[in-house]
Amino acid sequence: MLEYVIAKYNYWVYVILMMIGLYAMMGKRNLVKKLIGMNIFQTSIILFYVSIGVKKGGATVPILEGHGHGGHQAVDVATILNPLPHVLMLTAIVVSIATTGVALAALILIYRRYGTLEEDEIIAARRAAAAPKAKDQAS
Amino acid sequence: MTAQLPALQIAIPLLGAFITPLIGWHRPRLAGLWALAVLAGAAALAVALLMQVTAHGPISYHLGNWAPPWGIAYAVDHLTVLMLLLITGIGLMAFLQARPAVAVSMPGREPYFYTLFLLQVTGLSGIVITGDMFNLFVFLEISSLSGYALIALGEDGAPLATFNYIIIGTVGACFYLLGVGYLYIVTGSLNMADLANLLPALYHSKVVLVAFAFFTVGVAIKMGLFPLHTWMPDAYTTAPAPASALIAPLMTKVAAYVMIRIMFTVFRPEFDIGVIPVATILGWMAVIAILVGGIKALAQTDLKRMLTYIMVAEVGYIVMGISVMNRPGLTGAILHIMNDACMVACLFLVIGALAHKGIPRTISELGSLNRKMPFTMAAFVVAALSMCGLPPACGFFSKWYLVQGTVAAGQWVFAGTLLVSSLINAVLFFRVIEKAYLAPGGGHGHDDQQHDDGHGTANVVRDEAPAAMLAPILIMAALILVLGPFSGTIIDAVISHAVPAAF
Amino acid sequence: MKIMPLKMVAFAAVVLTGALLLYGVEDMPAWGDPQSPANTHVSPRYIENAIPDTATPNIVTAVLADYRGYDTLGETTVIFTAGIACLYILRRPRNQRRKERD
Amino acid sequence: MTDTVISTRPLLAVLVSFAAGMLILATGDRRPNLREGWTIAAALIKFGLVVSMIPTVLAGKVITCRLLTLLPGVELVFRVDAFGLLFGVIAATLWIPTSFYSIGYVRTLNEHAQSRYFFAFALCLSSAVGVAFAGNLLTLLICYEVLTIATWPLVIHHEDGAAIMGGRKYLVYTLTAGTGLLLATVVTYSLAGTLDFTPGGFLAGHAPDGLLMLLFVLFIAGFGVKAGIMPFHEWLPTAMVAPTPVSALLHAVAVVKAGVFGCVRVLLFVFGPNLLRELGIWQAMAGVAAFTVVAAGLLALGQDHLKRRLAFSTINNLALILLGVTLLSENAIRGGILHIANHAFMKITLFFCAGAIYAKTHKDHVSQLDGLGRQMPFTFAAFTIAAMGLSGIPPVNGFISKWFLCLGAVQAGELLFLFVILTSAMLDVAFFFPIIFNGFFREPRPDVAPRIDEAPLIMVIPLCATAAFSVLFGIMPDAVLHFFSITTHAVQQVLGG
Repeated sequence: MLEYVIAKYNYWVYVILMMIGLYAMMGKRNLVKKLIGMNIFQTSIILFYVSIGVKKGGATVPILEGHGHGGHQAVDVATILNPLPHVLMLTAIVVSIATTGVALAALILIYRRYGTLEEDEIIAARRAAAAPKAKDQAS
Repeated sequence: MTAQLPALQIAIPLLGAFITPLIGWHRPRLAGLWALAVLAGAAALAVALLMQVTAHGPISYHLGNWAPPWGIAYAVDHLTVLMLLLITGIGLMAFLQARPAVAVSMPGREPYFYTLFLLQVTGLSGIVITGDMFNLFVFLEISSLSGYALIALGEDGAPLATFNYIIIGTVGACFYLLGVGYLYIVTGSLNMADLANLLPALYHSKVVLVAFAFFTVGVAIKMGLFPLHTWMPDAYTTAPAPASALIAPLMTKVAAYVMIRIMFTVFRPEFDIGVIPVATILGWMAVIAILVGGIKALAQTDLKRMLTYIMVAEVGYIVMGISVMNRPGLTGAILHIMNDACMVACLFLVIGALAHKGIPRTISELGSLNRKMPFTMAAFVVAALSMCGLPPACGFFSKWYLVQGTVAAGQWVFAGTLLVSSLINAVLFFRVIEKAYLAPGGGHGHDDQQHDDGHGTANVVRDEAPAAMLAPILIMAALILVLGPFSGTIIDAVISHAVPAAF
Repeated sequence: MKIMPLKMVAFAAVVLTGALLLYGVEDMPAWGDPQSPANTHVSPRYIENAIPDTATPNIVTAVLADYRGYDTLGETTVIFTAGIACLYILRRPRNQRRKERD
Repeated sequence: MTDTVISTRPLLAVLVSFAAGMLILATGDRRPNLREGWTIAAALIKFGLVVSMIPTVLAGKVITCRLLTLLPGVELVFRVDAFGLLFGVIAATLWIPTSFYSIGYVRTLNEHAQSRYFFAFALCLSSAVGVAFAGNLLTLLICYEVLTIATWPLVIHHEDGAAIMGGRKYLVYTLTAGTGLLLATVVTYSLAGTLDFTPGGFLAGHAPDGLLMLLFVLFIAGFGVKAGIMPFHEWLPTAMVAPTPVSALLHAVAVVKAGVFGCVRVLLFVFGPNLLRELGIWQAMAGVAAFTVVAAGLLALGQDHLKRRLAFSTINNLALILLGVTLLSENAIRGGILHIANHAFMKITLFFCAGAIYAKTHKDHVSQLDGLGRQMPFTFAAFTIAAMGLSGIPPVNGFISKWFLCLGAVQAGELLFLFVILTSAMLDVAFFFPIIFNGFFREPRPDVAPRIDEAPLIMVIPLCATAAFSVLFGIMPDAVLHFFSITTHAVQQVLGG
């Protein structure tokens, strides 16, 4: 069992990180904490992808030094890390930042309107605002 | 030129979106016209693409001329063009109504609204047109982000609903991304067609099973399948009317499209049936979704919120059609994607017209609305009857295929659920129609005096929405009536090619 | 009172998700295996042909900007979307700003 | 086997009233004369179109109009055979007097929302003729559901509490039934792969007996709701809150007959007599119909509200038609089909009379009619003729169909059902004659005018006309509209095919 965990510990790490993030998103009542959870969650996926690209046995970063000047020779694939997950994650990082940005904008909007970022307080405030209106309609 | 149609289909709304704020900073009015022209162009392109695909078969378009699986490819087949037509067409209709509405309801923000609107259309089009799993994620995020923003500036409660939608929507998108990663680990490929060739050998790998599970959950979140629908009623109800008329009909349908793509293009039906009983699970989830959606809708007093719960049920319809795994069922599901998009669009456009006129959405306050807005209400009735599955509106035909699919699969409970649900819809909509069409208070009967014209409601003046807002409503209503009788033709020409040959 | 069950549900869901993901891990190739499908199916072509195809020594750049350049266009669009979204959400129309100042 | 004539006439016959409906809406309340002009023009054109098809059909041909493919192997198709034509002719013919009568009625009572009223009326006629000419089950189902919806605005026309409740009840019954029909049709399609009506049925051998019986129950329940078969009859008396011309044309002719028509189509053209005999299910069906005949007759006795009494009489007669068709002998089927036509003429007369009385005096209960026959002799004379006919007294047309029904019962060797038919005739006498007696022989109430003071002519003439036709068809069953020949053709098709 332990061997099995160690052989693939990268996956275990990402899963645990992801669980932390997911728990924060679902279990926390503070909206900023939820957002932080979301970021942890996204980061864990990025780590997962990047770890796919690893090649053991001396592979190095996917930059071909000394190959750039016109003539080229064959490259040994085993010496270069898999570049594709890196590319994908560059995009995913940007997506994650963009999402965070929009979420923060929404949070600012919420704060402007309710003066708090605790979900319970916001719900209570909304309920309090709705109650007198309902009473007006009833009468 | 025709060879570049697939690229233009995305490029035009995308570049249009980039340019819109530039125009808008100087001339907000002009930005609206510009965005309208862009959308019209996109819709025209979709029509052209439809004609090309029906004439010459599916197109594989290699971006940058890199052959897949190394580069990104568009896979434009019959299902794709149908969705593109739906997205651009409904986008155009929603925009026709949104332009005058936004000018009134959010002055100073119109160019941004237009930009986000175009980005939303771009994102959705990108999702359906791409043949690459990761590229799909990117466009999913474009459409999601623009969707979050469009919803955020709604009525009271919208920001919180938006934030919750962002959180849960991100979970959905990330689950999808995880699925892509898991498939990549065991296949090394991101291209759908390539994956479809590589996967059958791996169908019993646990990685593939988990990937499939995460795809399904992620997509189910985006399409609002019960019990992952919780974000949907809040988000769509509180969204500003012009935005909800775009997002509500399309987002869930595009997610349903993604589900069909994954289940029938990336994976094969053998996997969906043989390896894990996903069909059965989805079918029963659909049953619950349909019933819970209907019952929750019965409990609503707010017309728009009622519609969102009906949408939860309608998503159940589509998933049920997918889950029975036979030709009529899947035909019904695809047909219902199209029909339901039109119906929901029509209903939300009606809501938009009501909102523009400042009419409260509470059902009990809709009395005599038919006198005030006769055309809008006529369109509402058409869409409502279609929702109840009454012919000759298009809803009847998709219901027919869905029922036929469930019967062919021997799933009598599913068939019963569909039928009960259409009765629930009838109760829901006739409640509204009764309220809107009958004199408030009733009891006028035969008092001979006040019958000259108004029948006791003479004080209600006609106050119809402006023509620019009314036109898309009426077009959608007419479409609902036309699509029905022509569904046989549509299925022959388009949908039958989208169903896997194995069925 | 009300918070406890929510946290329990969240915890259960999280554990379930984690367990499912780890269930899949079992069949995955070992970490860093150069012979794993991910490292042998598509990516070798990038490594081998980046220079002849694109004349770019940085393979990541080659893939990002050329082979999968379309993804990057999408990525840029995401940023643009987020920017417009923030402008749209946070911008206060002039008259409203004036009102708040008063 | 039968020659087919391709023609757009069936389609035009369906569309003409739909077009009129649109024109009515476009014209609106502002120009009532023009609006009513559309109704009458459409009624006349429709009549001409439908009648023009009689010679072709009597020559043994079938008129077909194919439109669109709805499902693989199923088209939207209008196909006029003898049986369909019979219903089409009835609906189209009776629309003419009803149009005139309606105009008189709504103007006398100064009803509200007249445009909506005439629009829905035209739409109903469109779909009723669509039901008649439908060439397969799906087309029938589509027209049938349109008919359901188009009738609703008419039922709730008064918009008071009773009307809304009546409308709700109507919708609950008919929409549920429609759902059942949809399921039955889907299952039929899945089993047989076709839905085209075939004389003698097409379903035999496509499914095990148990499933076929289940299907039969679904179909009969589905169509039976509109046909008022017990226990699904409850909506019909409630729907009598509608204005009287609506009750007249729709609840005596178009809508309920569409239900009966659907039942007969299913019995004879989907299942077919042979399959019904094999399954033995016809006996159960006949039993239900016979029960409805007697029970509706008895219930009618207890109704004081005139239109409700007529409604129960309608239920009684509809069940009689179904009883005849279910007995499956040649004469019984002929009697049943002929009764569709005959009952329509008689019942519409009765409703016209009830409406004329109401429009003139605002009386709608049997007990209020004392001596009214002296004030409205023409109305009451017409009422008497129609009531005689329904009771099976010659020389009114009801006698002919009842005669064949009795013959058919004997032919089928079912003396019990013969007894039921005779009992029903006696019940008819029992619940109609008190009305006639009250009208003519009781001491007039103080508010009855001593001189002749009828409803407007535009109402009286139609009701006299339909009464006169009832007598004419009693003496010469094949006169003018050739109901008898058409019926004979239909029977031959079903039993010979």
